[in-house]
Amino acid sequence: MPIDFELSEGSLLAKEHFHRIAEEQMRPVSRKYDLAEHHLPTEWVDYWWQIGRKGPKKKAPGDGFVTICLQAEELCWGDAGLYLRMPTPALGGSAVSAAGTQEQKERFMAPFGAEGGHPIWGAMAITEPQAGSDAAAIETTAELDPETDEWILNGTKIFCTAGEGASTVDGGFVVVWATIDKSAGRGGIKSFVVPANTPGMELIGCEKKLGIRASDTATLRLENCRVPRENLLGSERVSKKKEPSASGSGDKGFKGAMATFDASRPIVAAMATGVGRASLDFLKEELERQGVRIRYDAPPRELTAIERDVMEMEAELQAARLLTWRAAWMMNKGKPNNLEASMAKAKAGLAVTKITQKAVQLLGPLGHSKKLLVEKWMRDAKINDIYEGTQQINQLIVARRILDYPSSMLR
Amino acid sequence: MPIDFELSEGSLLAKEHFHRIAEEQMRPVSRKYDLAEHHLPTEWVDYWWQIGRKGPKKKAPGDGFVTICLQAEELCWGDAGLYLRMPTPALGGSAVSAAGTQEQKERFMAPFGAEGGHPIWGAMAITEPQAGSDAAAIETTAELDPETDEWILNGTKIFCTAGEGASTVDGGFVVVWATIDKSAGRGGIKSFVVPANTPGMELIGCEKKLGIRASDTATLRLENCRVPRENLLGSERVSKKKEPSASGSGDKGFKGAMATFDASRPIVAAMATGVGRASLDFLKEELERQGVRIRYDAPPRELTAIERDVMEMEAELQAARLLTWRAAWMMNKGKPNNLEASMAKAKAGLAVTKITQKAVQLLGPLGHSKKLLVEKWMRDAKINDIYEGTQQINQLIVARRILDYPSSMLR
Amino acid sequence: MIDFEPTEEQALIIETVRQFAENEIRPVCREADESGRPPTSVVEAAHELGLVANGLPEAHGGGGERSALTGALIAEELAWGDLAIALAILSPALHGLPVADHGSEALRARVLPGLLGDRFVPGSLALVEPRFDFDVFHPQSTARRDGDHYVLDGLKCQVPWLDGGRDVLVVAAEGGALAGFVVSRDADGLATTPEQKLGICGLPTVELTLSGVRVPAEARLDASDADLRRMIDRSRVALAAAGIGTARAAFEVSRDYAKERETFGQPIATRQAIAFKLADMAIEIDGARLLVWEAAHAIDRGEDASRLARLAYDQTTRIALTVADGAVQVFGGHGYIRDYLPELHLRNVAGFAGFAGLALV
Amino acid sequence: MIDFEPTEEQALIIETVRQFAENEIRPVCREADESGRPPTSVVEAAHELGLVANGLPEAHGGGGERSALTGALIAEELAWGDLAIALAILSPALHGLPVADHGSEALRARVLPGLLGDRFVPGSLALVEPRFDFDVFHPQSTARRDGDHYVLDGLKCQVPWLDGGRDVLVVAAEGGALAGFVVSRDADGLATTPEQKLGICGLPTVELTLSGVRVPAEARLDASDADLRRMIDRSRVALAAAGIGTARAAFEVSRDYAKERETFGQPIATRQAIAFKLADMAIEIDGARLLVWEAAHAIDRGEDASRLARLAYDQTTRIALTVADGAVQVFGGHGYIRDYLPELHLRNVAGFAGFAGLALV
Repeated sequence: MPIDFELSEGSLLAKEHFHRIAEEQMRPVSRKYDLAEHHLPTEWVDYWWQIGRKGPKKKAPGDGFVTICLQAEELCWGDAGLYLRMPTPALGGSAVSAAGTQEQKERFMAPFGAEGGHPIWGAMAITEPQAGSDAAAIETTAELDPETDEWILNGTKIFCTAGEGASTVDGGFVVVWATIDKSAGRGGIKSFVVPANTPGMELIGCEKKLGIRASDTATLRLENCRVPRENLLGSERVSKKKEPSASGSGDKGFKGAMATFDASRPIVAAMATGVGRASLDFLKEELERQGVRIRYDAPPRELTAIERDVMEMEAELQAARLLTWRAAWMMNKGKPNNLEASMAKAKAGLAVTKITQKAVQLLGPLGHSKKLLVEKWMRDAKINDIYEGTQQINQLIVARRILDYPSSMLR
Repeated sequence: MPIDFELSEGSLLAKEHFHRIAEEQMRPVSRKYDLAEHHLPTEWVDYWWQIGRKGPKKKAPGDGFVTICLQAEELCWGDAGLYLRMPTPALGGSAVSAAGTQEQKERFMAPFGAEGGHPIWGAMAITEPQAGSDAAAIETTAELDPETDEWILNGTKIFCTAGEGASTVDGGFVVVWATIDKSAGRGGIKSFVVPANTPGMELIGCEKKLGIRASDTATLRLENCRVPRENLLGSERVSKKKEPSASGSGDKGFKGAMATFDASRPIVAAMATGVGRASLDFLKEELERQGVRIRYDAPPRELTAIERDVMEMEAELQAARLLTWRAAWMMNKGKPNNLEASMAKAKAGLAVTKITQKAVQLLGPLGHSKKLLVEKWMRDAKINDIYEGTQQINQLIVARRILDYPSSMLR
Repeated sequence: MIDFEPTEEQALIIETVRQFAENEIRPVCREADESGRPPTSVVEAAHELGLVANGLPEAHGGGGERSALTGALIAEELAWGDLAIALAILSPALHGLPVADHGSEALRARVLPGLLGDRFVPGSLALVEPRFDFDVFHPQSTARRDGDHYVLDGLKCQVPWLDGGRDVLVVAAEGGALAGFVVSRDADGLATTPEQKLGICGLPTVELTLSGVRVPAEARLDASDADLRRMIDRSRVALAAAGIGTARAAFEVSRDYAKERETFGQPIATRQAIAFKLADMAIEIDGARLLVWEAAHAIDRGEDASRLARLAYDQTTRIALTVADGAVQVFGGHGYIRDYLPELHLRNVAGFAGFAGLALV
Repeated sequence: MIDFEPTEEQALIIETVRQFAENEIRPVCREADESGRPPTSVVEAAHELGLVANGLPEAHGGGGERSALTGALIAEELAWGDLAIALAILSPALHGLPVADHGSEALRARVLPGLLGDRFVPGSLALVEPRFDFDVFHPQSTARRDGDHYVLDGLKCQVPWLDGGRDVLVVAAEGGALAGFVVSRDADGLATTPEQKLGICGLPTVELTLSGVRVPAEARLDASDADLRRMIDRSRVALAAAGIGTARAAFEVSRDYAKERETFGQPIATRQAIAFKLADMAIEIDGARLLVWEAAHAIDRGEDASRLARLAYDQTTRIALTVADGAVQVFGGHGYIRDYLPELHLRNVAGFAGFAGLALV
């Protein structure tokens, strides 16, 4: 296919569909659940479980992974916190899909596709209090009990998005990263599916956050938490050899888990783009109401500061979006996209942080007031510069790839 | 004394005096010697030797080191390349003044104060082809010949500002950094005064540069170049102990030499400010000619892009200037200013790089044309982000100081 | 003569305020942010330091030591503790200083003793208006003379409204020129709506509606348009100084965090990306602070400081946002959590460009 | 359907031009910069590739394969070799493409065969004017009808003026609307002054004075104001693509240098400050390139691409300067020396915002 920027019919239908949901179902409760932190956004969760998850009625061929990014952008244009609170398998599901056996996929994912029932969640638990972005420093342990053929998990996980729902509502699950052999470093790290309400997994609480307050960012404690041996995703084999410079996909352990980032980062980038666009759309509408037109044909020397700002914001947002689509399109083609996924994430996270901050500034007293959502979007946007690898982590990944350096050369 | 931003009478007199020189003696030949790279700017050099170096006729108490910075700013407002080509002891002189004995000071500095004679230059030679900013990696060696009590220097030096004049015109000198004990690392590095035309010191050539083309940036080769034992600045003792986290001034070897940067960096920052101001002054004058007024009282939402740019450029330039004055004032007070000198240098180098680039852009086709000096100032300004420690080196120094880290902790 | 050293007296004030900020303000900043008001004890304790009183006229019991520069030094230290609480503590100056400068003897006698009493009495200034095209020098709120009264109409926002306040200084256009009026909080026609906002939540503010509010003629400050423009210059300098204090706080907490937090067995401060970010923060804060000092110095010399004040304010707006955002970034995931300070700093400075009447020196 | 892969034909063209740029252009870029003109051999060799001819109409011997996107791909690769030489090579398109689009049959017959002959014949476009307030859509140069002639007056700058050229397309205002005229270089009343400039020195340009230049009516393109605006959109896209190529060159040479250059016993690329700068360059280049492609794609679909072209051009202007400046910085002292490429890249992109009529696709 030649270079093409036109969305397929299926993508356009999806975009329109999710935009309507964003406008009709999310925006009306956006402020409510920003203020009511740690309260379940019942109307939204129920809507999504009963209706939203079915997707657009009319179907047509779409742009594959790009369409998923469009969904993320539209729904986060609606509300990024509510998006993260949707009853879906989320990142936990990505891990199961990427590294699980057919049996595991059916066992854990089926409830999410079942008709009826109650809303359930999936989640992924990686970060630990002392580990930060350093996934290899994981201290949570998994020990096999040969008596019962069970893994015994011990440790504490923080920043677990959707972790409250996933750990406490029957039918959901948390994918927990733990080491089965501390001496093996990254080679010993495996992921385990821990079903909701498994004894020994305790929800300690949810973070009070700057933004995305509708989302439950949980701290989970695992204390002699037992899961069946067959809940380990991928191989039990511990790889002791040094990692090669490029992240492969053969090993379904640590590297398999890291590879899920190549899929999740474009989605996070798309989510970021959605929040940034919410802010920019509003700014432009407000300017229009104020009679300010953006003169795309004016010479540089005649532009107002705001006109130039808006044009730059538009260019930055579109650059982020296109980088995102590229990374997603590569997934469609089965091309390795580790570099491009990190590029999209780094660009989108930073761009929307700046765009939403700029919108607050340009709107002066209005930007600062909770009468509008502009201040909220600024708070929501910032998470995109932090999670799924901070700006710095993604710069690091990009740098390693363009320099062809292994992680030992560039930390 | 209280916080005060008023220049003393002596400073004002000096500022006015050097501004007139910049306007009358430098600007008229500025383009000429930008084009005639590697040609001695005779009229300027002679003027400075015969008249300029005497300073303002009317004297009054000034602001000490701040006044020296004012001189640098005004003359570099005139032309930074010509400033660097002035017949003065320059950085070589700073090293002699900082680390030399009374005898050495008299022997080497007296010719610069003598009436009549011909123009002469001083210079400092540190950088080597493979060393870059890594002063401790110096490979030039100095070996004592006990027979003749002479140091024998061997090595190659690059980026030696004023090196052509200092190495080839009798009466001048080059201060050469060399190691007398490679095993001692920084502790073995000493500086040596090599008089012009000392046999064994050869001028290889001068660099062709982006800007400051009137300045001679020399490559010097030292091949069995012999200087008297008493030409070493400071102690012959080799310090083997680890450097402490703060740069002291007790040792007159490597650290003594590094300490001259604390004096030279504010001057470089002032030079940068001068180039940046040249550009900004012209831009504002041109705007005035075009009937564009900068409305300092307009609300943000009414500003044109240019108005906001100009205000930001002014603020950035003034911040750089005040940081420079602070670092210089600390010298007056005898306060350690290693941190503040690097702050001023880092800020000024970056600020004027951006200011002069912005001026080229804002002036469109005019900014790009050699009919004006705006394009030259952009080329000249960039050196300030590079020499006397690149932007990155100065950030490193600032970071080490604010973190209280030794260089081993942060490279 | 160029000098960057505060006087001994200023150094003493700085040290006192610094300790106060550290011991009294910082510990309650989160509480103030979440509850929407500063703890009474902290503003009362600050009142006892006499920071505002020191600048009010001796004739009324003040210290008579008015200095924009000293005020900037104080504002920075207070705001290092917390921006919202700093603005609350300094609020008596909002109408106190203009009344001291331009009030009739009667107005001064009515207003100043209250501010100089044993108990903290907050002040207020109604300057900003909730309009996209708000121009601080050309408010849409109007004042017109009606016999021996003035009638005020308009809509204001970001009006500090701390418990226990009596008066608010309203800035309105009178025939196109700026004019200031001291209005009692309980005047007829004056209505308030509490504001919910992104940052400085610890400083309660209101949207203020003025519908035919009648004030006696002596409530009008004897201040020209130029006088009130100078007041706005002062406000910009004071706010900028407070912005510097907030930025410095963000810098310091992130610097300390970077030295403690380890990844790959090393403090993150040993990584250039973090270390250089911290270095840039330090440089930008120092540069902007000197711009603020220079503008304050010009004010103290009675010069027209409008250009300098504008440049310093805009620069602070820029760098404070960069610094606070950088602090969040240094903290990584923890930067996004309300258990740590950076997110508070980020919210407090993010709307900075829109603050125009929250502090005076 | 969203796709980011060039066609096989485009991939072949890219590979051919990339090799040409590496083997023929890059080795002579410094010589062109210092001498002020591209070596004849390189433009002749490029002419044989038929890059411009490929887009001209088949009826006149061209390839008839007009595509803004393909043109952007070519411009990037050429400019990766050298911006000035790239613009010289593409110069026949400057009046060739507009004449192909809007010229009368007579004008096409006069102009196009020359551009499609065995030898390279440079083209030229006089669009920019040396004014601070220059507005590309509202030139100050004028055209007025006088019987069966037009009379042109005005002052132009940045007019490519390579040896051997015959015609120049002059854009002037005719009754307030844009109009284009093909003017012979030796027309009476046309005077030139060679320009000395900051960058793209390898492309000789002149300031062009038009004093009552009379051209026959058929020299006027049958192009409306809207048509010429679209031409300017094309120009922006082509230039932006060339800017991407220059930025990519700066990125690549500094990346390679950073891997070779050692300090403290380690390549400087292992330091985060350098590595992250390189990462940012790579990200910004890719982002801007996609904006350029999207604008080119819109042009090829016949859509109004003015907004996209403006955004892509402005973004490229910003990122190319950042990247080139960053490359100088990565090179440190050597970045300031004319023996290395970064200073050339910096000069070439520094005036980018002012280039408006130097390339067409």
